[in-house]
Amino acid sequence: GARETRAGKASVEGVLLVGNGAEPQELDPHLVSGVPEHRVLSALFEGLVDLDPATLEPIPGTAERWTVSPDGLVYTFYLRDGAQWSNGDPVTAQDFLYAWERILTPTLASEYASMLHCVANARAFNTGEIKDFSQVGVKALDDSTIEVRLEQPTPYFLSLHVHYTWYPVPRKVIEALGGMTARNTKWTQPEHMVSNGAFKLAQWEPDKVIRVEKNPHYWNAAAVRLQGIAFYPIEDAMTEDRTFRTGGLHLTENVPLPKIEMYQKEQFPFLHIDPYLGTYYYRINTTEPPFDDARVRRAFALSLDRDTLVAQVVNAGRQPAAHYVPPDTGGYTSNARMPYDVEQARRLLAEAGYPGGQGFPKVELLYNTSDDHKRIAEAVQQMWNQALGVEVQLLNQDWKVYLNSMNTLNYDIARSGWIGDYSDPYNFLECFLSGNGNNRTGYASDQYDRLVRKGASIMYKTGRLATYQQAEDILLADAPIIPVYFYTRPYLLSPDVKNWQPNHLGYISWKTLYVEPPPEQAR
Amino acid sequence: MLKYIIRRLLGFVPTLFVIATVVFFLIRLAPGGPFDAERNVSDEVLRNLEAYYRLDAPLHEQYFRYLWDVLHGDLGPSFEKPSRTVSEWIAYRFPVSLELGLYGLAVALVLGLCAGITASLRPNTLTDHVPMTFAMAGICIPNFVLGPLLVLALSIHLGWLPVSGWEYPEDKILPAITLGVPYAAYIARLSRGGMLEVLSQDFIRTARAKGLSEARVVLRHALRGGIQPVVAFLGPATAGLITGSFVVENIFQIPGLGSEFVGAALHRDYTMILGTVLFFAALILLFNLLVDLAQAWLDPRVRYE
Amino acid sequence: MSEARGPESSVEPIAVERGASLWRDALVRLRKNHLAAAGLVALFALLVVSLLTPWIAPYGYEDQDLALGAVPPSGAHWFGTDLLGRDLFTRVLYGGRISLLVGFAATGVSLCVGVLYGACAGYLGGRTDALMMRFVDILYSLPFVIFVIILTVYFGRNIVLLFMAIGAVEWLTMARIVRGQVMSLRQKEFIEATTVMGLPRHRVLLWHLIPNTLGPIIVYATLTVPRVMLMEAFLSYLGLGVQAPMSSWGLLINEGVQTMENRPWMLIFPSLALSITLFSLNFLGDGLRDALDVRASKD
Amino acid sequence: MTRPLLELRALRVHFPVYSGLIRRRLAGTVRAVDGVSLDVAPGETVGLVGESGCGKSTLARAVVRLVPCTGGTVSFEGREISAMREPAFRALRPRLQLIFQDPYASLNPRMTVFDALAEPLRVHGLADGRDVRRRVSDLMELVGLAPRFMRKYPHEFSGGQRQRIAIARALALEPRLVIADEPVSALDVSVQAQILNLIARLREQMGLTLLFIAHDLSVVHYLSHRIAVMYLGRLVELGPASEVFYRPRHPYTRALISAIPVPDPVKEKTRQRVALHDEPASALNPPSGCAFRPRCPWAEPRCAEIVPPLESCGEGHQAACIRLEDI
Amino acid sequence: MPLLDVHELTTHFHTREGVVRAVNGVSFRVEPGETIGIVGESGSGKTVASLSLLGLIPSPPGRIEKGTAVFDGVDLLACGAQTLRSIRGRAISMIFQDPMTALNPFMRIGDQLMEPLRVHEGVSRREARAQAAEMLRLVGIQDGARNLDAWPHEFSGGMRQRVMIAMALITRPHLLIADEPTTALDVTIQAQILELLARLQRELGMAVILITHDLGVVARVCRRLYVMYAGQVMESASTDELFARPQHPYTEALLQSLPSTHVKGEPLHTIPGLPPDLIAPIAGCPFAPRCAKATDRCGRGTPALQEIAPGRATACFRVQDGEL
Ligand SMILES: Nc1ncnc2c1ncn2[C@@H]1O[C@H](COP(=O)(O)OP(=O)(O)OP(=O)(O)O)[C@@H](O)[C@H]1O
Ligand SMILES: Nc1ncnc2c1ncn2[C@@H]1O[C@H](COP(=O)(O)OP(=O)(O)OP(=O)(O)O)[C@@H](O)[C@H]1O
Ligand SMILES: [Mg+2]
Ligand SMILES: [Mg+2]
Repeated sequence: GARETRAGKASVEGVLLVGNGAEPQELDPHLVSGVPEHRVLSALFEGLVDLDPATLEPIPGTAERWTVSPDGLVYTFYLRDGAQWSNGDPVTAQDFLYAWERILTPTLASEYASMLHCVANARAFNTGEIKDFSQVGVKALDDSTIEVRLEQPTPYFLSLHVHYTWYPVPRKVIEALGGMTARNTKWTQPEHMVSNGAFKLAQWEPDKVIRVEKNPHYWNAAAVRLQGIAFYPIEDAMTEDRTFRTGGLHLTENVPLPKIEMYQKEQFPFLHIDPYLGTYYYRINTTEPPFDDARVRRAFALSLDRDTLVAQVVNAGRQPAAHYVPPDTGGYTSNARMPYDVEQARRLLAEAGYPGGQGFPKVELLYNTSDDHKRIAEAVQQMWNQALGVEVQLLNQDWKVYLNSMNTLNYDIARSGWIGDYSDPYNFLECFLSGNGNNRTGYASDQYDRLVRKGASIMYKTGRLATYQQAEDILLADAPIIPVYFYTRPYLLSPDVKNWQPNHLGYISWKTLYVEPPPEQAR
Repeated sequence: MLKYIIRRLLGFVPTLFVIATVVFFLIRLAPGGPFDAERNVSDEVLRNLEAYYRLDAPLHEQYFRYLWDVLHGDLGPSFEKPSRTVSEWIAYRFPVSLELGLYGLAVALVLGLCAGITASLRPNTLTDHVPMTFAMAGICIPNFVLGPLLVLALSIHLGWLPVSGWEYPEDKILPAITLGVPYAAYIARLSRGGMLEVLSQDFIRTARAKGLSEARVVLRHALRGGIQPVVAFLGPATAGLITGSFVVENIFQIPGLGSEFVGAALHRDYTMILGTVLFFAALILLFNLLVDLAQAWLDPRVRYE
Repeated sequence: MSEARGPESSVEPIAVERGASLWRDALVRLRKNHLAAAGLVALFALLVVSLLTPWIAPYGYEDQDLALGAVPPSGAHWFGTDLLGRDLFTRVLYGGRISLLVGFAATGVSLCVGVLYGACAGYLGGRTDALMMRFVDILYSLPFVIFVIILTVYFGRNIVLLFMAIGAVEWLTMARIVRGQVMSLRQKEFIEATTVMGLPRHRVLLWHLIPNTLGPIIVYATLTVPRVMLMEAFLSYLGLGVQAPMSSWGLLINEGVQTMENRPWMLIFPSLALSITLFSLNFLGDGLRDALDVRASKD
Repeated sequence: MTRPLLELRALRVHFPVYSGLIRRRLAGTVRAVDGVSLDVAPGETVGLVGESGCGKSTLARAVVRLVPCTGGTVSFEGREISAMREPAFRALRPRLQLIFQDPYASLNPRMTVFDALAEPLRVHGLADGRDVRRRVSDLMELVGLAPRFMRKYPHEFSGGQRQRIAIARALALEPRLVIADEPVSALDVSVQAQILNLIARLREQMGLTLLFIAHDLSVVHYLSHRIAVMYLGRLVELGPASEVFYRPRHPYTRALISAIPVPDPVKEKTRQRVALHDEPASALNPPSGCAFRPRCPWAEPRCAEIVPPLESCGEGHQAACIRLEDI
Repeated sequence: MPLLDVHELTTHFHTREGVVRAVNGVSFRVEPGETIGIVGESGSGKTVASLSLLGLIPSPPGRIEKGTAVFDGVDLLACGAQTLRSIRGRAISMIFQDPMTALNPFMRIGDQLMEPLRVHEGVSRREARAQAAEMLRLVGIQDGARNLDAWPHEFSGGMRQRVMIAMALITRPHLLIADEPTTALDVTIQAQILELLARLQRELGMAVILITHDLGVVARVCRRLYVMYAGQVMESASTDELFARPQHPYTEALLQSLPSTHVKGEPLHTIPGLPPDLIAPIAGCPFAPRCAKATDRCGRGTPALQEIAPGRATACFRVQDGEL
């Protein structure tokens, strides 16, 4: 005799109610950079290749099949016949080329265009070094065949296609509403938006709801069982949690930390915690003394009691991170470890000239405003103080100031994190190449750079991963970062949702999901 | 009076100009630009973005261009959320905030005035202490606590009202209460004080001597003088109420303008900051003008010529 | 003829201090108001406790016991502990120092500036008033968040800055309220009488206008204190205000809200502390208001 | 003759009256004071009487610059004060005091009598320290208030007591000119007698000059050297006190004198009064010509045409009526 | 049967300095249609006594300690608030002494005037307005329509006082308590007002309690007089009697103080000394310290008001004993 909830009603109608975190900045795949956008866009669009949500293996998407050249540099995609836009127009090779040209065009200034830089000459075109798009390694062999030439072998190339940067965009609509490089256009409004995915945009009321409904023109529409999805942009995790509990949602984006613990204790059946491809770590500014000394950095890294920290402060099923790249990233798990070893840490600090922390300058630990970051930092502060005898001060800054501090290397130690875009160690290791924009530590190691670059160019998995192992060894030894824990993805899921297949990318295959009201509610 | 109003309205222009100028330069002092992101944006992209939004021009040129655009009614594009222009965003969100704000205002006025007036009638008795205790509780419990508490009690345990959203009429009850109660508490306290002041005046004795009922004495004779502090408070309060509250919008997931104020500032969305600030400023000016008029209307001795 | 009750004899010497009988009388009356006296005592106690916190707090405010975690109130931890196993009683004590300091100092700033400014504007009237009020409007409109961020970045973090930031916005409404009151007072004959007596304007302002607007001023000031305390939590969010692991009531309440379902004590105790302060303040404020309202005095 | 202490020349004070709240329209002008010229010599007491609402208080307030003059000039001690700037004028203020018509409204409700009286003394440096207290109690006794009331607030006094406080406050500054707006009308006769004696004494001792507004003509007559009679913003008669009192010339003055109630029930019942038409005037729509015309038993058509000027009708005696000869 | 019979009315203010005995056992009677006068020292409790009747004493600190005031069979001092409200403004109206502060500054003259009519008699707005304008005309304020829309601060003192009078009279009460109704009026208007009161008395049988300092007015309109001093009635007599043969030394002194009885220039006769302190307990005759004829005895007991001749009472030992 449960009350009829909104989710209950939606289950009957075959509509999924999803909490989606922040409000998407945009629904233009080329102008966005966040996760909430990804969820909506992955319902609306479909790339050439899709991923099996369970195994994360590439499966055919808009492309029916593809071939790879033996050197792993040339991919040829064959679009399927029935692929259509939501207005009934066929999806052609030109649509893809148009989309890729658009995202790489410098004047559009797409912030995420670098996802395409694995394509030959894409980077050069994107930075304006070459002006002619035909020099970029993509071409339409005919209306339904696309050839992509890569800069170097990229084993994870196929898995990139589930990322929105690779989606096709409706050329005609965009051209009609401002042209290829106009940023502020109306083409993503429901009345104009045309998409090629399993769903089409029905309603977009910012900060209220985004509704998508089943796209009858989708090539596999028959297999799509959801009638629609409503994405609720509920930024506040507490609110989202409460909404779920009163039957307002089928799926939440997050679970507030204090709640996780409570639910775990209660064995709340709807709580799910999946591994997630991401690492929470502290960056160290390696350009200023005393942290220009690797021994000091290592001392800090070694004296962090991750197990206690994770167990007592962050829990939520998270894994203490004794290394940087999350376990099982594209089949890679680091062998190197950053142990908890106070003895050695003290020794290292003494070697560096600060026995027992004496003479060690005050250190500022920077974090951006968040209760979780604060709590972790408070615990860490205490640990370092007790283990090394150094005085650590906490400093929180608003997000943009914090970013600015990191970019200008105006900090000592700062909390940070990285969420993988695709399941390959390169995506993580790349960050600390010298001069990389995401490095932000001033760390520069020729050897590391060489190893990472070399690994990226090796086609064969074993060789590549072995090279990455060496690189991560160096990274951990030099310790420009201190890994803290590996993220998990906690969420609440209604039992009405069927065919749910979790994965560590957080990739949700909307087209295979369906909702079903509990038996007593189904009429 | 009409002349006075017109003069005041004309006075908005220089005031808004000053505000626009101050804010334009002020926001650029804040570190971090609109396009700084967790994932580093390459220098080339950044250059292109700045070129696209004309941020590469010298500052004074940007400033004059901005003013020029504003004079033409164009508040510019939003950097952060490019799907709409700043004006469109305001047009989208303001009606929501206005609606919520008006409900909140109604809650605040009804609860606040009732409590304040009741309390003032018998100072230092139970009829004073009870409403005032509630008022003080309303102040002690900030809305980021009140909101969740109300939700817990009314939505989760009793299941009467929805937890969040802004779609159905019942969605609007809790936010209105959460928004209104702290203001109600203020109004209660201020009106109690004001009423006490007036109730000790001689003309109240005259009113009583006419044999008027206590209600009439209070409502017709004392109220006008007694709510003067409330009215002065209401100007900025109303402007604040109808332009939304970050906290309440966040708790109840309401697409109002309040989160835009904070969000734009945190995202360094320059045009959005300027747009919302100018909009807010215009409202403040308007409501303060209304308050001044109301004060003149309430107290005939305060005249504007 | 009886001399006993001659008029001269009944003029007993009354100690008359300089001016301000109003305040002295108010004090006498205040002492007789039990609620107000209780409020005063409570505030005083809070003050003393705040001053002595480092000596009376059972633990250090940053002392963690990660293994212990958050436990409900017990003999060892009267208010329980927080998520990091820190003693909440201690933290409430230390938080009180910050909150009280911020609350009263910022209210003080807003009182001084707002009352004087509003009274001046209302009293001088005309063009001066219009200009002064436009300035207030401008300040009202400035984006507070940006303002605070800039303050933190360019002037570092210190408590003085915090007062400035809060005081800078809090006096505005006060000024408007006082101005409104003064504008209607200005027309009264007893203010005209001061003109006729040739009293200097500042004296009229300080001794005639402001004492007659004290009612709303006191009420609004007592309301400002808790508001400022909570605002401090928001400023800490932006990086101004106190830095962890130090805390304040506002921050503690904020933390408490997040876990209020399974760890209610983390919300209750800091809220209680804030409420006690506010109630005492309001009782005191009400008492003071009543004491200053010479007409409605009850003795 | 010495220079007058106070000179009013064609003083005019008009109040615009509006109607409507938003679209305010000028509904008319109240000519509260409409061209009054009057000299007050040092040491002289001039009594100002007139119908209620005829502009006496407004005139008084205009002299001390509480309302701006619409026209004409006011000079005090030979200086034109109506054109002075406020800071310059402030130095003169203590010498030019006004006792307000309503004592209660003119006292700060939150100031004790002591504070109210001590304040002007301190501000103008007339006393300090222990002296203040002595001066204040002297002042209070001067006006017949027991000094033990010092610590009381205005609302704790009766109407007459408040009036005395107001008087004491004005006298505290030892002014040269006091404009007293009905200072004794709220007092019982014995206190009134005290106050009148007091004023008379102060006049002697301090050379006080007085512009005395009152309704009680016997009081005015008793105290004043000259009497000025106002009607609807204008002077209608001006002359030596006894002249005006015993030989009034203007019809309004005659009516006024004849209407004085006599504190003798026997006489009171048998008195003859000048019967006025029941047609009080409105300052907003003054009648054409002589303002008193509608009520005047001697009015004739000619009166509607010209505004009669003040004309001499005896030694220092002037009246504004075109039928002075006839009646 | 008298319309109002006040017996031993005692009102005290409990202030921080002590108990102010503002009214101390005052008794008087008003017959229907009659005008009585209350005169006396300023501060002698006239206003407080009349306010006490209508329950308008500010309380705290004021408190009616004892006494009865029977109006039309109802004890005003003991009846409930509801009854009192139905009497106030309809059966008994009051004109307050301080017209400046007694009018509501936030309400238009007209609205204040019409209010008793609208509340007590449910008269329509139009009708009430017409009556209000008429009433204003009766008290000598022309231009009714405009003046009804005026604000109190736009009126002169006398005009406000007349508004107060109009407001009190508009419901045609049975009893009017007029506390210094004409102090701010010039004598021609005063005459007109007194005429108006007299007419209403004739037409409606209204009784009036006239509190005033103006002995001329008293002489003209009052049948009987009560003379108050220090919260007590010192003497009561018919007006003619009192003026002709004042018995109580205070009354005598009062009459001597009139300016009209003096030659211009000679100092007015005054009563020496200061009014008594109402806080200190009064042991003897309150007037004794200032009385030229006081003896030792006057300081010992408080003389009660005693009838010494028909319709004539006084509270002086020496008069009662026939010494004076
Ligand atoms: N609220 C009060 N608190 C204390 N004492 C008061 C209060 N009101 C009046 N009194 C005192 O009561 C006494 C009588 O006052 P009341 O106003 O009745 O005098 P009155 O006879 O009307 O005098 P007047 O003719 O001057 O108006 C005065 O001494 C006065 O000081
Ligand atoms: N602020 C004002 N606005 C409009 N009219 C005013 C104002 N002040 C006074 N008046 C008008 O001016 C006229 C003269 O008023 P004033 O107070 O000078 O009269 P008065 O002679 O003192 O009368 P009274 O003897 O009754 O006190 C009146 O008709 C009054 O209505
Ligand atoms: Mg006057
Ligand atoms: Mg009186």
